Amino acid sequence: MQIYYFSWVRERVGINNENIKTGAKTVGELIAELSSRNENYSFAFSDLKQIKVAIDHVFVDDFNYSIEQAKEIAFFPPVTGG
Amino acid sequence: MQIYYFSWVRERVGINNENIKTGAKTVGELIAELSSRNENYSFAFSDLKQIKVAIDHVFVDDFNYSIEQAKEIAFFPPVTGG
Amino acid sequence: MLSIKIQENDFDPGAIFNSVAYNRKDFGAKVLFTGVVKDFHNSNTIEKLFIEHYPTMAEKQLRKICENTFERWEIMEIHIVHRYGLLEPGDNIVNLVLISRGREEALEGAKFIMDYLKSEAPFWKKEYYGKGQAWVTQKIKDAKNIEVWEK
Amino acid sequence: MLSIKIQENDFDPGAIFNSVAYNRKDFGAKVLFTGVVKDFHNSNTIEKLFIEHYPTMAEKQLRKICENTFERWEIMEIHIVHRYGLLEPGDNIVNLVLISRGREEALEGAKFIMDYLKSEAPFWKKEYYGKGQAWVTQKIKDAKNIEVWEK
Repeated sequence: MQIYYFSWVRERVGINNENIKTGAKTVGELIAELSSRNENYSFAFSDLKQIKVAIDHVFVDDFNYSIEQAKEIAFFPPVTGG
Repeated sequence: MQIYYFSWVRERVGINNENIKTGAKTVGELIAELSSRNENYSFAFSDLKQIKVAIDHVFVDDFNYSIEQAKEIAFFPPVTGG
Repeated sequence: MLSIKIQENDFDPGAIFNSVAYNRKDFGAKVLFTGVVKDFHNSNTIEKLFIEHYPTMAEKQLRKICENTFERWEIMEIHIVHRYGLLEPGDNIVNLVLISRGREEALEGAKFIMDYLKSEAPFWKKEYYGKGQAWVTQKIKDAKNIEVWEK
Repeated sequence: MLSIKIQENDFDPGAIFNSVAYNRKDFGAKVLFTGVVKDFHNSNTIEKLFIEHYPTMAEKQLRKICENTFERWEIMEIHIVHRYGLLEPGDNIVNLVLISRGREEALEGAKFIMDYLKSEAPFWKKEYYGKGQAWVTQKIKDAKNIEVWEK
């Protein structure tokens, strides 16, 4: 499973993307697993109201959403383009 | 007093503009006076719902509006520019 | 800044757009609306479009509409060109450029100006078909648009 | 017709506008919105603006937004360019051109696309000041704009 980070989530985590193997079944479980790794990850995910999630390029609003079919998951703050 | 006609009002009246002397005191009286001249004018002013009036380049909604200070009065249908 | 031109000659929408606020860096949004002669209207094929106007009043009305726009939104510049005379399908009729800090002011302002122009600026269109010709009648919708703004 | 470009290079808004629908005569309204880097924001002087994006998803989201626009209004063409990378005040960020028969569809469509782009297209801005830097935070108003359209 490929994980992407953007904007300040990327800066806090310290990497653009990574390939991981996880037993997490939902978005929330994956975030908990990543947050437990170290301070960078826990800082990046410290305010979940500011975290947007996309699974295979589609926004997912619910942290209970299953990631079992996911190939690519992205974490980032609310968008500010345009 | 200078009178201007535009669009199909101009076509029906048959002239672009004319300088007149009138005893009419209101827009309505002026229209009545002009309409009584001949068929062209009466045809032009036959449907007053379709007639817009501007006195000195300002729209006037009320046919009772005084024309005693007016220098330039224009008659035309609802506008269709843009 | 306000610029209003009423002219018979054609204009270049893209060139006007690029020239507006060329040296400014204090705006975030720039909007262009261009009205163009359509090749048909109410299922009639249009060969020519004649635009008549009331010169002095047309300029005054456009100025008044723009002043109301400046009062209503934080818009920094408005540039209008409106043509008159005999045009053909594909020809430019009207050009409106606005700049503002945020996108909403410029987009709302453009709608406001075009709505008022359509119902308060003394221009009239006459369409020439293969056979016959007709003055364009004002759309009920165009009168309604103004009512919404007046509320 | 739909064209979406996400690129680092600059673009020429006026030239793009003029090239869209160059040979068509069946539209009456053509709208251009260009977003530009402002020289200050929240009273900070901006020296540089960095735009980051999520390439695959950005294109998919813009396409989805445009498809929804085509469903909602009778709009004939949409052309979008969005830049990423390091920009300066006065630089172009985003360019949107729409054509339609009437003026309302194109103006409403432009607002719709920009509102959704602002809240659903994965681009992020970081401002560089004389001292320091900060990621731009999403405006509450931008989230609210979407709610209005969803009703």
